Amino acid sequence: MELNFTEQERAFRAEARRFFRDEIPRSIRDKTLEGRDLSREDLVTAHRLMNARGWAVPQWPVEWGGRDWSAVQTYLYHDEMEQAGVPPPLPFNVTMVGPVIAAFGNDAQKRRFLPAIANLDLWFCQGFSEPGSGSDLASLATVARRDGGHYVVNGQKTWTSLAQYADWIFCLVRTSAAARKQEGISFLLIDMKSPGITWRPIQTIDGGREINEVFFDDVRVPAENLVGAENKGWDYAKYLLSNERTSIARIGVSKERIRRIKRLAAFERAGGVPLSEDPRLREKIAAVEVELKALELTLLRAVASDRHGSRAGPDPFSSILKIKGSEIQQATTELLMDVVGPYCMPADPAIGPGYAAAAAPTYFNWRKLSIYGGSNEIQRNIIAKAILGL
Amino acid sequence: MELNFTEQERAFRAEARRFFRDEIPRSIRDKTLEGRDLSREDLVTAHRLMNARGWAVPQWPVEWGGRDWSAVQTYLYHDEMEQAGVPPPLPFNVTMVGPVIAAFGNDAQKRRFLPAIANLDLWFCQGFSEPGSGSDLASLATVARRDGGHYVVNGQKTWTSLAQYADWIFCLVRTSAAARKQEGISFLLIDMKSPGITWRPIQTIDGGREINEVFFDDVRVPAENLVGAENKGWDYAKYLLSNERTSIARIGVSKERIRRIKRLAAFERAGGVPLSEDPRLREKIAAVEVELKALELTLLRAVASDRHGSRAGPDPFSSILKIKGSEIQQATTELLMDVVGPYCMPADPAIGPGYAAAAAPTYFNWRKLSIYGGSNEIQRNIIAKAILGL
Amino acid sequence: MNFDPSDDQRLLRDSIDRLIALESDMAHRRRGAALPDGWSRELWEKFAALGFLGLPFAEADGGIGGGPAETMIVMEALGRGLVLEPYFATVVLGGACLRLGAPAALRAELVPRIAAGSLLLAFGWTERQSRYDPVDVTTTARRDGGSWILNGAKSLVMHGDVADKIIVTARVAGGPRERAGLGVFLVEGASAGLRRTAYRSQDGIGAAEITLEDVRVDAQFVLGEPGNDAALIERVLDEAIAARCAEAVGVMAAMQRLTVDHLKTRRQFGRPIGDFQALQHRAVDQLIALELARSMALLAAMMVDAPDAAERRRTIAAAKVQIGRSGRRIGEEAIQLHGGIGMTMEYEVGHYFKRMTLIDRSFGDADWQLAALARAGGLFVDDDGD
Amino acid sequence: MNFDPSDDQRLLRDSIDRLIALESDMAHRRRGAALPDGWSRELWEKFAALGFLGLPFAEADGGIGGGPAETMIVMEALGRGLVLEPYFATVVLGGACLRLGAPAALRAELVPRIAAGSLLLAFGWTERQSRYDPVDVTTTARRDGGSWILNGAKSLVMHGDVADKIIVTARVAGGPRERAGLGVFLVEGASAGLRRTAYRSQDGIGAAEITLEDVRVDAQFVLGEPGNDAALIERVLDEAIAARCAEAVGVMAAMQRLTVDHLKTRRQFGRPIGDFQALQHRAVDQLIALELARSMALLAAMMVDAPDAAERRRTIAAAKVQIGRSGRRIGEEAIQLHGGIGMTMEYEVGHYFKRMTLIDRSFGDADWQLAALARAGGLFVDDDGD
Repeated sequence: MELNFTEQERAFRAEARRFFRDEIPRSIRDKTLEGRDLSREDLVTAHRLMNARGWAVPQWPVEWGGRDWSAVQTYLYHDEMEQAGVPPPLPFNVTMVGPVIAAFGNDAQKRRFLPAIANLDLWFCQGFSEPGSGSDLASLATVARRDGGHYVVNGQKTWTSLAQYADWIFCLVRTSAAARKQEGISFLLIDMKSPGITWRPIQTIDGGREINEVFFDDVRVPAENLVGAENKGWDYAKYLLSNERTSIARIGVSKERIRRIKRLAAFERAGGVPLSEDPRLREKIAAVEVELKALELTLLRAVASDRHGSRAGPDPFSSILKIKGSEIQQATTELLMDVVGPYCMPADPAIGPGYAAAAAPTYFNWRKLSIYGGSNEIQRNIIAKAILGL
Repeated sequence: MELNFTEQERAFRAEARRFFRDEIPRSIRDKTLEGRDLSREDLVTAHRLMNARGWAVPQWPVEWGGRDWSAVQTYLYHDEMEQAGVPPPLPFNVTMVGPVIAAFGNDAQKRRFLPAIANLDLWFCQGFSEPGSGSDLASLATVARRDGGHYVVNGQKTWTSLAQYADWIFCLVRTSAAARKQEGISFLLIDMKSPGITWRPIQTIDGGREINEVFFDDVRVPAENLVGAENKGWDYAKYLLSNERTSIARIGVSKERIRRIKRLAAFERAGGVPLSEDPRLREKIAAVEVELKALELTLLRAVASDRHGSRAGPDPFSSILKIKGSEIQQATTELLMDVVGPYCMPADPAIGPGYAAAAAPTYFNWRKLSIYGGSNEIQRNIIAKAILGL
Repeated sequence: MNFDPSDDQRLLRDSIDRLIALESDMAHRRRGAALPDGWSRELWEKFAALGFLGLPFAEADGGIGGGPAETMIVMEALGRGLVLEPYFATVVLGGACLRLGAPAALRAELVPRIAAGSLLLAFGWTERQSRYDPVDVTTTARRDGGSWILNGAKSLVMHGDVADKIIVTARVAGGPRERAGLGVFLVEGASAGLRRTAYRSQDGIGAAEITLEDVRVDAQFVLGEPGNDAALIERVLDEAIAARCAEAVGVMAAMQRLTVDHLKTRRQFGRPIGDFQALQHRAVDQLIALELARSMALLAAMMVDAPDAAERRRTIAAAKVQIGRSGRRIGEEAIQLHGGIGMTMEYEVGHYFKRMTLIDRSFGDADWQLAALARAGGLFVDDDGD
Repeated sequence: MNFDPSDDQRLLRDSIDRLIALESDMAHRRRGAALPDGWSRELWEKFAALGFLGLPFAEADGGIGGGPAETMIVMEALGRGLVLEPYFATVVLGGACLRLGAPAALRAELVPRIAAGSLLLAFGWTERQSRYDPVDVTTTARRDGGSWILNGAKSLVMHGDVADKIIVTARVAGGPRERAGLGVFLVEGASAGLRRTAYRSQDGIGAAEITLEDVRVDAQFVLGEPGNDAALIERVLDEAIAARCAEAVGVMAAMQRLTVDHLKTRRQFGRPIGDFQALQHRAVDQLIALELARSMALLAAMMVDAPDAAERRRTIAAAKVQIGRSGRRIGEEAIQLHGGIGMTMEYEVGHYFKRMTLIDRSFGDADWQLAALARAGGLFVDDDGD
């Protein structure tokens, strides 16, 4: 047992901190930290700066730009990125479709897509959920019918984030009416400019217009855009989702939010006394800090025993990280509302201190954290089965 | 809507308060209030004083000693009894077997048993649960085989409170191996002195020896001790259990406990300051008070719309009262431990302030409140089905 | 004790329910929200025509003579319908100020106009630094001959954007956060020196920041007794909280119903998700939270008129705590059990969730009211007879 | 960073696990509890023979040279086995006092006797009024020539009933609850003027109330530096808390395992109750609570030796908070999910539940430690490098 970071690990953390804070523009990072919306350009700028340093896709295979970092390094990289308010390299590209192509795509696909994905020259969005299949993802109904050298896709995807910015979409589609519904699913890459694709934004309760419905009406997709084997898409999706779950814990984000909340509490007064001196609020914050620290150590335990970084297969432990990570992030949104008090109420135009404006929208928006990426109920089912054997 | 008590109701409350506080010996009431054990004699004394006034079985039919009180009066009677620390008339007699005999027994049974039960001349205990059937009560396996004018009973009951004091036991027994397991159950009254009955105390984690296992080995029970119709016992049991659930809320008990906890907090100091001035503890107590008040009003809503007192049939609303009532009572046990602090730890002999001695044992013992009488999980199943239609 | 509505109350409930059902479904709300005021003057006229706007006022003043129970019935329906119109600001909050603080002549002048729908009120009692403390007032009022001159700023004034007259608290004497020295003034919206910054709240309700620069208020528009109005202000706010509790019950009941409906109709894994026991139990906990909240809203209504102000304050604080806690739990679970669809503006439940969140954060959130309750000794004090 | 045990640590764990499995099942515990001391001297000798009693002491003093990680491994096993023997009082608490406070000569004299199993210690640091505050000391020590005279009373001294020597805190100067002025003294159990009232705790562990009336302590039995020992006391207590956190993890892990086993074997309604999704999800929440607690126990062990005392205190306070909260949740749920059988002394889970409850209530309960943590600024302070 060596329960402290090594010298090298500490040096790496310092390097990451310097890079993220010095080389990613402050204007972009502040937007993240303050809960404001980032433009497409912001996201592209930050992503490409990281890629220029070779830090956009560290968990990929080395030949495609990966860094062969230890799991601890990968953790430190995320932790520093999140605490600095750097928007992560586009997750749809980097955490989702990229690893699937790298692991299951053919050589032509790798050459065509991976460098472009790594540099965000191509922007991918995700076509998994459908109106009728949320938690029960395998019940999806979008159909891809083979027609010569093409698939013809018909159906509807929903909950597609940032489709408005996307060049391509990766989709789960039904290619066979197999007995087990999981067995007839394939993983397709589709150009968003294909005739027959339309999309429509869905406004979320925080007022944002980040998510979309995407409709497919006889969309012809070249068969070469099938990743891996036909009807094996479910396996690739599970691989993808387990990658997503770990990163969803976002411990660095919560750390930074808590520090910020504590700083802001000094600006607010109740009864003439700074809120930062109110024992009730301090204890409420401290209670969240305790859980966050416990979760961080839990992540480190998982990470330190994983010599292969995030490239290891699905891990039911990641479900624990997903559940608690989302709960803690949600708790921080309530703490921020506690700090800003009644000034979480105004919406438009903003009224009160500038830091109050994002409090309620973030509280509303982050309810999604316990819903998407496999709802927390689904995660509990996974743990009950895979860890407890129930 | 008339949201205050009427003049008559207030007068009745005052009368009940006077009776319970002036006429039930203080020595008995203090034991209840301080969480100490009551002797058989204490229980008999209190019960008979209430019966002498005609207040032991108010919810029974008038011809058997009932009072025909409104539901609000019945509520006030319980509330004042509990707040005064008066042990309720033996529930096994008064709330459980008595109403079943009154509703479903024949005339001979009523004459033989009801007056004796009302005056605690006969002490009944309960034979429902078995080692293999707790929540799934209907799976019970104790068998009563008809043999001429007798039933021959074999099997085992458990979780039988105060069997050591009991003259009789009322049992659910299997009289038929019917297709639906609920359909082959009968309700039998059995003399505890019958040959073939043995019992063994089970020590509970609070150190108490209140509950017992009862074994039946070829026990011959006269067929005249069958209540109601053979194989209809399940209906009587459901009737009985729903009576029990409402009384389990024990709002008066929680009120008195909270007042007591607030009084005791003034005797304890932390950092030289009385604990009663600690905002953290005060808010923790207040949070329980809010829920208790909400539950009391919820009970009153149920009660005020029930013109027939507690003689109405099973009511899924009573499951809500059972769940929250048990949770609040359990919360008060934690509050008392908070007040006594480290002095909840000593067991034997008692160390520290006298009021500390019962803190941990009551916390341990009252875990049962969410288990017995149909566990809170079973109550949630009932509500989901009966109220929500899920 | 009897919780059943009287025949008149039943009629009132049917009447408001009918109006809400017809005029405040999602399509109507969306249309109302798109109007310049963010709500519908047309619907407001219907409120007036049906007598709702005069409800709490004495018949002698031109009202209907309803009490807290009647207000509760209406507010619960307005919550169920997520009504955007300024009923709460004008009739409940402004109305309470007038009923409890205005001289008879002023009441006789204004109540009929409110009842007719031609006068909108707002009550400005918070300031930038005050959070939820009604005596933390720095706006000043100084006497100038027969009238008063007001200076300062009131913040977060609900429906202050549209109000014709704005009732404000101001300090005529005393230091910061002193109970003594407060006054309540009815300010003409068009007064010289009054400026508003209008905004919309997260739940779509309009409001305003208001600054007062040498705003003159004539003697006949003084409410209560300047210098001695803390009790009046607290009484008004407690009455308002009781009404908001009822509104919240309407909101929660709608979320609970929507959730159960969703559990019954949404199918995943080949069956309604309401078949899953873990979700059933959470739906049960929603129901329990709703029933506890409903009970406390009833209690709050009972206590509005209580003779003992301290007991009233404690009980209404407790009600607000329960409402806040039940509301947050029901709301968060409603969104979670709905899944993605609950996060969208196209579906109803998210709108209720936002309204509920703002109800909790207005008039003292659950933590604030709990602290106030604890400071006041809690609910079960000495041998209080029950 | 590497959480895997070293080979030596693995051997240690196997060794203590084997001993616990053989000697501390329920039957053994019941027999031990029935003995006059409430535990087994025979088992204690085995602890000695296997080297566990010298574990944390320097080899130079006659110990094994283990650190906090080794203590963690042993304490977790003792928790899993609900061990009644005075390991924690003698080796961890008493041991820390000696290691950190005793002069070399005294260590050289006593450590071999501890390691051999022939010396039992206890640490009396609480008093009737002190609750969990280690500087709230009223027992006095005054110098008398080369020795000290102690007067006062120490309360709730774990294994103070059997200890051969009792280490006590006393005030040599300063007023109530002052940090300055504290001393630590090693008192011979048979001293004239020392009286004990022995009792059993709710979890079966022996303890005592101790009064000191003109008890003389010679100079060589003075630990630390009288008048300046607050830091020493806090260091000892933090080390003890870290060890209790590890013990708690053993207790929680046992409850979690028993619960899952019960869910798999108990049948109701024709199937294992573990088939019911609502119970599954609650078992999952138990597991999550356990893993969070295990992580914080690890962190506490890491921090025992931290150079920055304030950081150590914050982190160990946080660990105790997590342990207390996880423990209560896991324990209450374990009883609930077991149903009636969990309430009986005949079944194991209730014993664990009681031990867990007492661990939470000792050395500052979760609320107390949370308040201390919050006062100290919380865990994530300024830009602290991680």
